[in-house]
Amino acid sequence: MLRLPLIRAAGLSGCRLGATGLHTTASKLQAPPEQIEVFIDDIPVLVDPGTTVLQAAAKIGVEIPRFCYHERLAVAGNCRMCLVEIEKQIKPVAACAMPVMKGWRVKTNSDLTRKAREGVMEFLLVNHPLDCPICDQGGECDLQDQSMAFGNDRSRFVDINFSGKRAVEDKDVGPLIKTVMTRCIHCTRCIRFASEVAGVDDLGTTGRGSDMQVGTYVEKMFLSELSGNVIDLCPVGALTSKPYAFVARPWETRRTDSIDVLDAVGSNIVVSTRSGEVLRVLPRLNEEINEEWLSDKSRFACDGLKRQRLLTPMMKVDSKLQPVEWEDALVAASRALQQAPATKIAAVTGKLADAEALISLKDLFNKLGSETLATEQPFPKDGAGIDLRSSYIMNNKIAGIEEADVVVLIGTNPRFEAPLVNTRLRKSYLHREQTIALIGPEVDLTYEYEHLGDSAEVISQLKNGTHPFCATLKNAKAPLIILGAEQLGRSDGSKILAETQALAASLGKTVQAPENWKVLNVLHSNASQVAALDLGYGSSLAEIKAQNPQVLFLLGADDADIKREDFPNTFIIYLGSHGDQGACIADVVLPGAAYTEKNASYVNTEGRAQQTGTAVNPPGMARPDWKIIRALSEFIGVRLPYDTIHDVRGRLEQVAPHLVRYGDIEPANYFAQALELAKKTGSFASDPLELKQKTLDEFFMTDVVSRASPTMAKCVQAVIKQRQAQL
Amino acid sequence: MAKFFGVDKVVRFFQIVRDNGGIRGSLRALYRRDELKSGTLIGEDKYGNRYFENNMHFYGRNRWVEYADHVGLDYNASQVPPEWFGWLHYKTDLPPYKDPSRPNYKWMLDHTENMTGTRDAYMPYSTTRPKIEAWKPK
Amino acid sequence: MASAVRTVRRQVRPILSIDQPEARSRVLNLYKAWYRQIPFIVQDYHIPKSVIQCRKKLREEFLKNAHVRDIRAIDLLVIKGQMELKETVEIWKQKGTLMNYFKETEEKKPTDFLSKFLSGHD
Amino acid sequence: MAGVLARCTRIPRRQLGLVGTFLNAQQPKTYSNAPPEGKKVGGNLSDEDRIFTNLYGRHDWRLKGSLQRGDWYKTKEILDKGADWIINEIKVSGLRGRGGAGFPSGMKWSFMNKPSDGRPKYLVVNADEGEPGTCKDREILRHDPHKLVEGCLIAGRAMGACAAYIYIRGEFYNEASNLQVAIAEAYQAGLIGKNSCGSGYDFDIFVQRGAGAYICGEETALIESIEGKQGKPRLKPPFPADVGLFGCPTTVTNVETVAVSPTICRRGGTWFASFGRPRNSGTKLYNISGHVNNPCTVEEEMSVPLKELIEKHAGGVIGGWDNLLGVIPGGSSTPIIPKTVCDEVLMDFDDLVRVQSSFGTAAVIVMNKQTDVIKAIARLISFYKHESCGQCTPCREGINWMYKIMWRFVEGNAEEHEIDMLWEISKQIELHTICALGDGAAWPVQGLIRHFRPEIESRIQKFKCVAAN
Repeated sequence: MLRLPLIRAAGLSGCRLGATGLHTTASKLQAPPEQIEVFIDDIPVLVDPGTTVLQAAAKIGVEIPRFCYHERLAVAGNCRMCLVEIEKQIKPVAACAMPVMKGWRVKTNSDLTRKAREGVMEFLLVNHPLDCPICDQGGECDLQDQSMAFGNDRSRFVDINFSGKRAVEDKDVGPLIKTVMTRCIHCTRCIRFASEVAGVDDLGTTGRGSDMQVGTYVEKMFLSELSGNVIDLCPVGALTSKPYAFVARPWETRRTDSIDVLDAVGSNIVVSTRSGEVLRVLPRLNEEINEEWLSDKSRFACDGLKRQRLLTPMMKVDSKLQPVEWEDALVAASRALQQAPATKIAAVTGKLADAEALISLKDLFNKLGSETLATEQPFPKDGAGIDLRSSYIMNNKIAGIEEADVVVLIGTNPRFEAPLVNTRLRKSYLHREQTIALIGPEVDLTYEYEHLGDSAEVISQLKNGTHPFCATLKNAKAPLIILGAEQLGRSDGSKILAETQALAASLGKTVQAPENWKVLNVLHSNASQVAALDLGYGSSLAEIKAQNPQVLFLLGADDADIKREDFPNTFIIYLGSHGDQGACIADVVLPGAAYTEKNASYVNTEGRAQQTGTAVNPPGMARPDWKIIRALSEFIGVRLPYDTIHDVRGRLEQVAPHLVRYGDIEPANYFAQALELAKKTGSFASDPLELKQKTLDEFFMTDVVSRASPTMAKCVQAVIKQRQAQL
Repeated sequence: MAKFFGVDKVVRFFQIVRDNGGIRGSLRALYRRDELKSGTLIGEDKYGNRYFENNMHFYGRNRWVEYADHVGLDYNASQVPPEWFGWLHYKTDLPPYKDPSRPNYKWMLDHTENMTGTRDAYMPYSTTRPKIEAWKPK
Repeated sequence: MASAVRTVRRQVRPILSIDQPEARSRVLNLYKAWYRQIPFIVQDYHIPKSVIQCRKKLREEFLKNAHVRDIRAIDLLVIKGQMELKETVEIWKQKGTLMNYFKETEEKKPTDFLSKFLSGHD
Repeated sequence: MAGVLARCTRIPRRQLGLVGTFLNAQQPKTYSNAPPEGKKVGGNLSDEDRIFTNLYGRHDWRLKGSLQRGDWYKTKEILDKGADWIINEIKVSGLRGRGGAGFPSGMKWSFMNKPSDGRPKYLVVNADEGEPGTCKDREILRHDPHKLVEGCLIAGRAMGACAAYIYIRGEFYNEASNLQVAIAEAYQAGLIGKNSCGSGYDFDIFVQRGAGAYICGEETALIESIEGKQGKPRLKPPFPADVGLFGCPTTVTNVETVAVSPTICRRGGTWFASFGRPRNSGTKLYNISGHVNNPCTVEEEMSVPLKELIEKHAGGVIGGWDNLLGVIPGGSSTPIIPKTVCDEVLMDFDDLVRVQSSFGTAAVIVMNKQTDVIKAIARLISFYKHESCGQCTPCREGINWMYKIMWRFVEGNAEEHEIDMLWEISKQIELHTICALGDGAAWPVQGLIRHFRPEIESRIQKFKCVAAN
């Protein structure tokens, strides 16, 4: 419903509606139309036809106040705060919705404009409670700010003495969002976000006139992987964060720019802290990655940073882990590593490991003579293996997804593995008629897709042209294949990769329009994976098991399903931030820092290196991971040659220079070579493609931080409860 | 006459010595309490403290307590239970057992002396949750 | 020439001593005063050090500044030493302060990686 | 609701955005700056000039009866003359939209008559007649549905529409079923559907019943409602002529406008233009209600004097003309006019604008001196408060506030300066909303304050006296 009229309108009646929905890429495809000149406060400005008054004003830095308008959502035009006067017109126009006409003289600060704003402000405050002192939005509230800037300084609302203000019952929309619906000013941003971006049509308005309410109509929780964004969107305190309720005021907190590592997207975040405690995580604008959204896990799992933490080194004494001093733990670990022969030591790295720790561990193991370093999620070794970067990153970039016209998802559920990649897909689906097909289990994505089957065989059929969907693919101008990294861990992983590479190569021939278009993209779900592969973590867990190591070093490896039974006589060293699977089976536990506690580099699924910031210090006796490995090396007697983070980065630069070019992507373009090297033989396994995260409750708990988070636990409960209620 | 020559003081001294159990008893009492007094036994509480009154002494010294024998030299003022405290400090002239108006409820706690300085001393502890909760290995 | 001398004199106005011998005698006087007072100090403060140990420390403290040649600097050190002596003899100090002469109270910050790591300093 | 659109005529053409540019180009030729020449006053419409010959339902409303009355006569020939001829005829007739805004219909239809871009075009007929006081479309729907059906076909042909949607008010159950029967008859007779009237033109008519929301009479809200969404007005631009029903070019017209078009085509535009003053030509259905002896709906010439209309057709005001207090001339959303104005005002678009009111849907609500006019207006505000869609702020919050103040005025429990405040609040609502409902709610209040301010003041004084004693 959302898709049809918009498309028609955007596609066929010029860019009037289209301009509202897409702005990053829409202009690229259309020929640049002639610009028209308008005057904002007598300053001439040249804009494309179809530009709204508000956008034109923003071009010269004139900010028009708004509540309902949001540049990433459809225009609603219902708050009327953006009314501006146009010369020679009696009626003020809504700047957010009105496209400019040639020669218009817009007055953003005339008497009429100011009067209109003041009137709207007054009307909004008539039924808005004046409970700012107990409102969580206080200090970051659009209504407060704009009331100060544009409102009247006294109230005429004498009816407060007669009938009072409207009161609205609060809604229970789940464990993440706290509602105080009396404060709602009905801007419908949340509704538009839910239906357009999140793809969950749960929110809407009920009632008319002054009885209008925003809600779900039936008692229902607003459960989505992106629901937290409505908190940021809400211009008032109607929707606030439930875990953050009454915790802090914005001016008390310290903000640190950082990177999210709970999925492989690498969303940019701001970590709010106060007195050594992470209070909340907010998204930070980055057009190329997360725009301004953030997934719920990344946003709300931050309370997991305060639970289940490893605060002291621990050692197994009398088959029980006991807190010990650093020296004791390091001595024990080093003794074990010294005594074991080089062929009998192995390391596994988890999904939250940073590049500095990865390089330190690799250097340490190499110095000890071992090369058995594995990632949790295996990557096939056959063919080009990890040598060619193009076979394991999202070559076409996240923003590039928007330009594709046909997308084939292979064995992935982007909605939960990378919610912010999924928003791109949904965006293009809505606004650019993107066709999406899926191979793998049938999951609930936020758009319609063609399900091609759940067997890996389909890839070959597509390649050979025997599948009905090939007709669509053949006509595609900008086809895209997104391969879930999870499938590469299957026994036929190398076959899947090789076939996908072949399919991508055959499709690549048909691509004409976009330059540097890359068909093959791999979507990772582990934040450390690309960095680890870049640094040469080429082994796999199966190999390690076969090797039967004497010492096993786990660098935060909690999700690989490593069991004590598999390593009965192995000395296990665990280095990580949380007590989880890994720490349970360890002989020595070394407490590391979580991602908010260290300045560390991560590489996202596009191959883009970014760094986290130290928002708080590591708690207790915990230390940044690379330092622990560096100290351990000294105890072993093979001192690693770096003392500071800069030294480590210098070493990173030697190994892989792109890892320290923060924010940039180093393109990889060895598809042909990868295809050549790929093993042509082998066959697909008979079992269908399977996914770890298929439903929302599986999404909420995927790593140590989110597993330790009480909020995430509540979310899982809520999803299960809702599901049972619907059955 | 005897008073004039101070003989009564001598008599009283011997009386006091006798009341305190002879020379040996008096020396022990003197060692323990640094004074030697005798008076009427007004009562004894359940902890073994005995309360005396001798109005020959001036107001303020005419009521006193002899702490229970088992505490030895470790006596202190907080060993006096509140009901006797009142009598000892002239808040009332009625000893507890003669005072019908004293509250006596089931829920009232037994008197404990001040434990400061001992192992049982009250130590305040933080009731706030730690900011960071540590993992406890199973 | 005379004017030059005058300017020099204006620049380095003496604090106490005019020339090297005078400064030296002041230092020796201070040393002697301390030396004589040490038995009483040891007794008054009840410090766990013998008179001999204290005299050794005294000598050590004086020799710490043996390299100072500037008269004004010597004078200032002498003044400070006298103040110290006065305070000590009058028992304006406490025992612990006096014992500071025998022990450094502040710990050196670690400099190498491993000790920094173990002590938790960055 | 559509009556509220009256304001469209009062704002500059440029305001209409895209449409405005067309208007500017064509306006001078048609009527804009022409001084009213010709007739100075209308009235005394003769029976042979009546278009709605079964207004009172005395005859058969079905196909057979309507054929006898001349409907569907040579419709094929009209269709065969083509879209341009029809539009020209309508332009010549000077027909202005009967829904209240009074936009020239010929021009509106001609916006649609442009080369197709592949999208189908739709005609939407606004039969959501919910304005208090207005009951003209109802008579057409139940007593002359074939006029409407035929009108749809002709208007649709003029615009090149492939189908017409008739959005009929939910409360009009019988009207909807009569209309449905008429459409079924027309289909069976081959008058509409594939190859309508044998002209080779395919045309379908669908009836969509509303659910009783006044706001769904606003054209974009109506479109939303037909699409199955909440009936909330859309932002303009894009106008429905560009992006309307299901994203396709759409024209929304009133029932009466559509229903008169076949007769205009048959009898000629000049015939229609001969009625009424220039720029206000034609005949019109007037609804007279309130304190009159004989409330009625009547077809009469445009520009008929209000007094004549009331005296002749409605049997006069109860208690005589001198007992008249005021008249709301065009449905509830138009400002009230006092008796002095009523004495000589003509019932047409221009003359009512002259007296700071509006022609609206020509639903005349008469109030005699026994009326509590403050309470009457407060009741109207209650209606608007209830019917506000709640989408945009000034309307949602403002009307609710006005409602609270108005009902205190009814008691007199207010201060005199609040009258000015109410005036300002109504001004803050007016022109600041997405659709015209806000204006429609502001105008009655403005009319009340403009003409009956002493009444409110004395009420307040009286209340204070009572309170003081």
